[in-house]
Amino acid sequence: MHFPILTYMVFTPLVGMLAVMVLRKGADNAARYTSLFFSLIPLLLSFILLAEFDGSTAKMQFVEYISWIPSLGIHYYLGADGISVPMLFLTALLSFVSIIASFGIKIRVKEYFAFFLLLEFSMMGVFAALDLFLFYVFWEIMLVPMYFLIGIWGGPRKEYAAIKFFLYTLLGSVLMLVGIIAVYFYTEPHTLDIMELIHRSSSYGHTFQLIIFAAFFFGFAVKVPVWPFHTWLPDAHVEAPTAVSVILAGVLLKMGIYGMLRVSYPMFPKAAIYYAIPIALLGMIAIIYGAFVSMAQKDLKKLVAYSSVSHMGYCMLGLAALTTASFSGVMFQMFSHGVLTGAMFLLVGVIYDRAHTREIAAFGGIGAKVPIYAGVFTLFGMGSLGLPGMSGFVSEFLTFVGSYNSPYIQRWIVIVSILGVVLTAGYILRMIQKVFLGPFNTRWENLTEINGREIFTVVPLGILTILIGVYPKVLSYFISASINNVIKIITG
Amino acid sequence: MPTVDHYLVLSGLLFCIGAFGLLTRRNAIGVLMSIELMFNSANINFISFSKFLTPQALTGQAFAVFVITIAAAEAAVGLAIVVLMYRNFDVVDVDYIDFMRW
Amino acid sequence: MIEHSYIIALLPLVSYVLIVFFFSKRDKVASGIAITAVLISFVLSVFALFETLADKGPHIIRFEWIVIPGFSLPLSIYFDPLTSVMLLVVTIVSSCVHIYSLGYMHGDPRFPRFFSFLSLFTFSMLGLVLSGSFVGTYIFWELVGLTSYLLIGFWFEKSSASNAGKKAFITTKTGDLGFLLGLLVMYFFAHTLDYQTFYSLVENNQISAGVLTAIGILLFMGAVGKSAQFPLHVWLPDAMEGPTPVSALIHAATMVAAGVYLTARIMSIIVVSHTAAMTIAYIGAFTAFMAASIALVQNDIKRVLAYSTISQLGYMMLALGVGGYVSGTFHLMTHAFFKALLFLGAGSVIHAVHTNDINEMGGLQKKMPITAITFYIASLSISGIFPLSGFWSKDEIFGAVMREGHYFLLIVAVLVAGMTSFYMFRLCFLTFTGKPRDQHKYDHSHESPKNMTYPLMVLAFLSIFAGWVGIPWLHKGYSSFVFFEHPHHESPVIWLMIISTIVALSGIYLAYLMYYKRSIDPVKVGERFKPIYTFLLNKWYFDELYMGTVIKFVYWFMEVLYRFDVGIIDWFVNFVGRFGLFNSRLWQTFDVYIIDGAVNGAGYLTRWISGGLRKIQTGQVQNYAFVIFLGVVLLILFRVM
Amino acid sequence: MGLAVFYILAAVILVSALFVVTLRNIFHSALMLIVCFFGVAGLYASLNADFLAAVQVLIYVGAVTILIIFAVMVTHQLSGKKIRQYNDQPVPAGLIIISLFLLFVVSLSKTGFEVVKSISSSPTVEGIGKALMTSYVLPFEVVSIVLLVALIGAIVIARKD
Repeated sequence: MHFPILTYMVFTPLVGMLAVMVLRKGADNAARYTSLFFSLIPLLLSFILLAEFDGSTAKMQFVEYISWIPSLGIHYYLGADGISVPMLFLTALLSFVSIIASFGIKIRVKEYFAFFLLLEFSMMGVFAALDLFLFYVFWEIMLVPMYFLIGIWGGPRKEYAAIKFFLYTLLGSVLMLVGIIAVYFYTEPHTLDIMELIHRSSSYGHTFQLIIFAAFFFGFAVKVPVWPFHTWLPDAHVEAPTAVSVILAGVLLKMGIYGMLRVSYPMFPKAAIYYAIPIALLGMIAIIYGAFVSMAQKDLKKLVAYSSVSHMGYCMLGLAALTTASFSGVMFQMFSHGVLTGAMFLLVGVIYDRAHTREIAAFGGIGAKVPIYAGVFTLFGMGSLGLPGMSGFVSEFLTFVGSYNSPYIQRWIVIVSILGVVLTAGYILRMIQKVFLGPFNTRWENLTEINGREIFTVVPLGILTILIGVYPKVLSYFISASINNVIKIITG
Repeated sequence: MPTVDHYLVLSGLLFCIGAFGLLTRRNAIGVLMSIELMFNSANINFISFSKFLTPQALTGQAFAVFVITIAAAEAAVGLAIVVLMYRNFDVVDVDYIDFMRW
Repeated sequence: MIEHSYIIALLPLVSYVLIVFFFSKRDKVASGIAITAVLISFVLSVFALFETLADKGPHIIRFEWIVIPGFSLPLSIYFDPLTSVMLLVVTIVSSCVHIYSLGYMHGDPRFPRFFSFLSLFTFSMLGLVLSGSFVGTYIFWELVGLTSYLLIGFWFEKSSASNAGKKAFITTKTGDLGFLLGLLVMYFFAHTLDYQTFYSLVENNQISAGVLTAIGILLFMGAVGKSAQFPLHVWLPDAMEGPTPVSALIHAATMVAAGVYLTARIMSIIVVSHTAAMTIAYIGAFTAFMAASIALVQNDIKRVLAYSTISQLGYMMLALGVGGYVSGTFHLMTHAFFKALLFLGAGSVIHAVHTNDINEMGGLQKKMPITAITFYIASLSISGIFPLSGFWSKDEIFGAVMREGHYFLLIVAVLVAGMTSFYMFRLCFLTFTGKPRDQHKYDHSHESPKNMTYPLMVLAFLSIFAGWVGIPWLHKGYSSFVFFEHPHHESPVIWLMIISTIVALSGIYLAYLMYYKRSIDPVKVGERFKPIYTFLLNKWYFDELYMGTVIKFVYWFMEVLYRFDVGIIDWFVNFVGRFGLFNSRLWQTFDVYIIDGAVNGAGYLTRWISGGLRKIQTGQVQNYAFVIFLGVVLLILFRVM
Repeated sequence: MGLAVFYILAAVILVSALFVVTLRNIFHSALMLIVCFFGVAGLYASLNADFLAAVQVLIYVGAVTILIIFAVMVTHQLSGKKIRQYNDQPVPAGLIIISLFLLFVVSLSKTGFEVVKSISSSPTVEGIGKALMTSYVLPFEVVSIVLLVALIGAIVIARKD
């Protein structure tokens, strides 16, 4: 029996949560550093994971397979392949960074960090679970801390946003649950082992695939969010505290895509091909629509939130295309969007902490006052608009090349989607110009420069995005075998 | 040797005695004791079925374990309620506690 | 050197990193590092040029970049004579501009940042030139776009500057859509984005002509954006908001020429596809004419030069479109030198008088002789006067157009040549001769410091002599060094040279009459042709057109979609949420008004009965238990009987 | 032999059970409950359920009854002779119970059980343990949670504060 690294990664935050909870009341700093410590461990473990991972095979690695509820055929089954390893790393990294960024939380500190660690626990679990039951359990656990994190520490309309988020995602996951149950009873002998279910996918009937794929798709689509299920996202983002926005955009949105890559696509290959065009159309609409709507935003955070809708559109387009290149594009986009948008939210949080407003029109010319901040912001803005040399470019390029070469979708969809590149440039540059450039607004005479701790939170993200942009092999090493395997399963 | 019917009649009798106590005792503790008797009769059923019908599987015995556990839990909570009731009303008579009517 | 030619590009990158992370507050050190880096790059480029002279190549070095199963995208270096010429041009102009900036940007609070951006630009531009695959070209293409954006908006406190930066970025990005799409089409049909692999596929006729036309026109769209060709030329005049050295380096000599460079790199397509070739040629010719006509009436010294740049780039496109690979790239090189010189000279003037408006200048040649002389040299060169370099390259273009038999294009080209010499000398005369029109500014003007005039002199030297490498009678000249497919040596057309010289001279003479001797009053001419004059002064109303259509549409559409998002989609979501609530209220209403109302009598009856029945609810737990057992007995009874 | 043991045990169980429900002194009832539990334990032992017999003694006799006796003591009703020990429904309850028992017997006589020849008389501890940890692990976990909750609940309810 090897060292159960995944179990440690998943459960350390839970232990951390208990540790934070038993601290005495008012021990705010202790809570901060305890949670920092307990989020550092999974990060360190994730480095081991990356180092030990063998990128040449599509097999599940670090597998832990223990019978859990044998009467229902449920196992405690963890494992990681090229699709989940980058996500585990991203989760560990963003959680760590977000915890640092949360040091400014002043009210109910202990509870905040306890919830945060619970959130990390559930996210890790989702990415490591290979049993549908386990997957679903983690998936649902995650809603709880998120609900409270938004509902307690959020902005002025936090209750509305929290409830909307909770109910909307719950609605999605109920359909997913229906799908899980249907799959369970359809297979003989009944099983919920994802690998086993994928293995048997060829025996599923056509109609069954179409219906159940749709159920799963809806469940995941709400989380992604795919247009037109996206309206919870701007509200949740705007009301959530900075660090929660980071996690929301960086990790939670990826779960939807991850779920499709891990569960619905390989499990229902016929449906994946059947639905390729509608999904690609949804992706296209999201790209264009999200970009236009971002452009109309007057609130910085809302702008970034809608830009996520647009960026996730690329993922949907790539998924629909069903080629290795486009799927790799999706993986790159997931990772890159997590890093870039995470950093964007951190930076918006930085300015909000100082200015107590996020209204774009309220700023102007502050680039002269806070040059480092402006430089860092511009860097991530450029990454977000897909500047070559940063990860966003690689992902967009792969997605486009892959989708254009796909036999499953029509090319005009890709051509229209490409328009998104210019629109993205449009809203990012407009934002940068209105906030940082132009005549200096004297109202911000006392604005202070970004501090060391805040720089520290975005530096790893900046390094990652440039590293991947310049040398994509650091990521493609992990994903290529697994992606290839998934494509083989789907297209036969 | 006694047959399964012997045991079932015995457990039926025990159950009825317990049920009678449940329906008639005024003292709350007495009621609880009656319930324990009924649990025991159920257990006798389980175990005799286990012995006579499925001697290999031990299913009945396993369930008897659960029943005992539940019974213990019930006793704990029930007696706690009795103690609380006594503390609040100075009586332990169940027919005194009839506040939950229309 | 060639096998390590990436060092040429990486040196400025190193300089950028050093300045940004370590010397962002140290003026002297920052500029020192940047200049050293670009000078070393220049020296290495010279070595590389000699190696290319010995062995033309092309030398190809490939690097793995994206590798996934079924899809691999290597980056590469493609080193042929054109590359080495471009390297040399970029490093020379860049070095001159770096040194010039020492004086021009002196005292600017963001001095180190300026040099860091220049370094970054030089890196990207060199990368673009070295890149041996279309995807690599695209990458650096975008990077130069970024640095252009950063440098145009360098004085971002001015709204006009930050607006211009944004406009430049988005306009060129629109062209890049075509580029990107072209790459996708290319990959779809050729399964490669590598120059050499693609060329060999084209040569072996493995790609159909229709596809090549599509690829060619799409890639040319990128070039249209970057080289400011019609209809995406509107950004370049606005880009003059940037510091003048930037205008010289990026928006005159190098980056805008990248589009021409890219078009030259797809020469193999142009040769095959007549449609693509003609599209390029006509767009080039039209742009040349349009921009020249606008330049005739502009009053901002930098804007005149900007339109002149657009016009000259149109020339190059025209040359490439008619298959003049040598002439297009040759003009690219000579233009880089004299246009950089013109801009730097203009910068020197602006530095002295602190205005861009030529109506406020005049008579400056007494105050700043070096600037004036070099400016005259450059003007003569761009006008195509024998024997300056512009003459040779322009003549090559005319020759190429004529040989292919495009006489209409030839007439346009010659006409534009006349217009060019007219507006250039209009500029010269208004700036440097006559009486000072603003005495105050004139009094305060002075010759620029040495670190600004030396680069002028270097470039003036090149403006005169650089063209000599392409003298048609020279057998080992430019055309046998840089060529497409096989070196061909065209015999010079003497009569064409004579005509073009006459046209250029008559342009100069007209300018002389109008702006030096004042024997023709320009104001009266303007009055006479008022509609045309206004039309030209307003730059053919392109900005207004785009503002009124595309931009307006985008703004309108984004508002519509946002309203749709909030008003329809989100409303629907909330509607579903409230539907549950509403439902319960509905049933409540139903209960209260319908059921209760209709059955009120029954209600009283019910109340009367329940009055009796409620006695059953004794509150005695054991009563309830009794009823339960009764139920159990009845159930079993029912089952047993 | 087996039958004799059974009857003795049955008599002990039933008589003590009757005392439990009829004795006026609740403390005496509790004592009779102990006797009854011992009888049941003996019955288990005779039914090859050695582990359960032990559990019966430990939990019921050792824990539950003691708990009950504590409760009796706490509630100060040791000498409850003066107080009426039955509510006002013993007669209908008796009738119901008797008819219930009759129905038991009737339905029992109508049911035929497929009795299997019992073979094993080995200790059952191992078998039960395995069953609990494999087939019944979910109910087992649930029950443990229930027990925990009951424990905490009992404390919370009975705690003075």
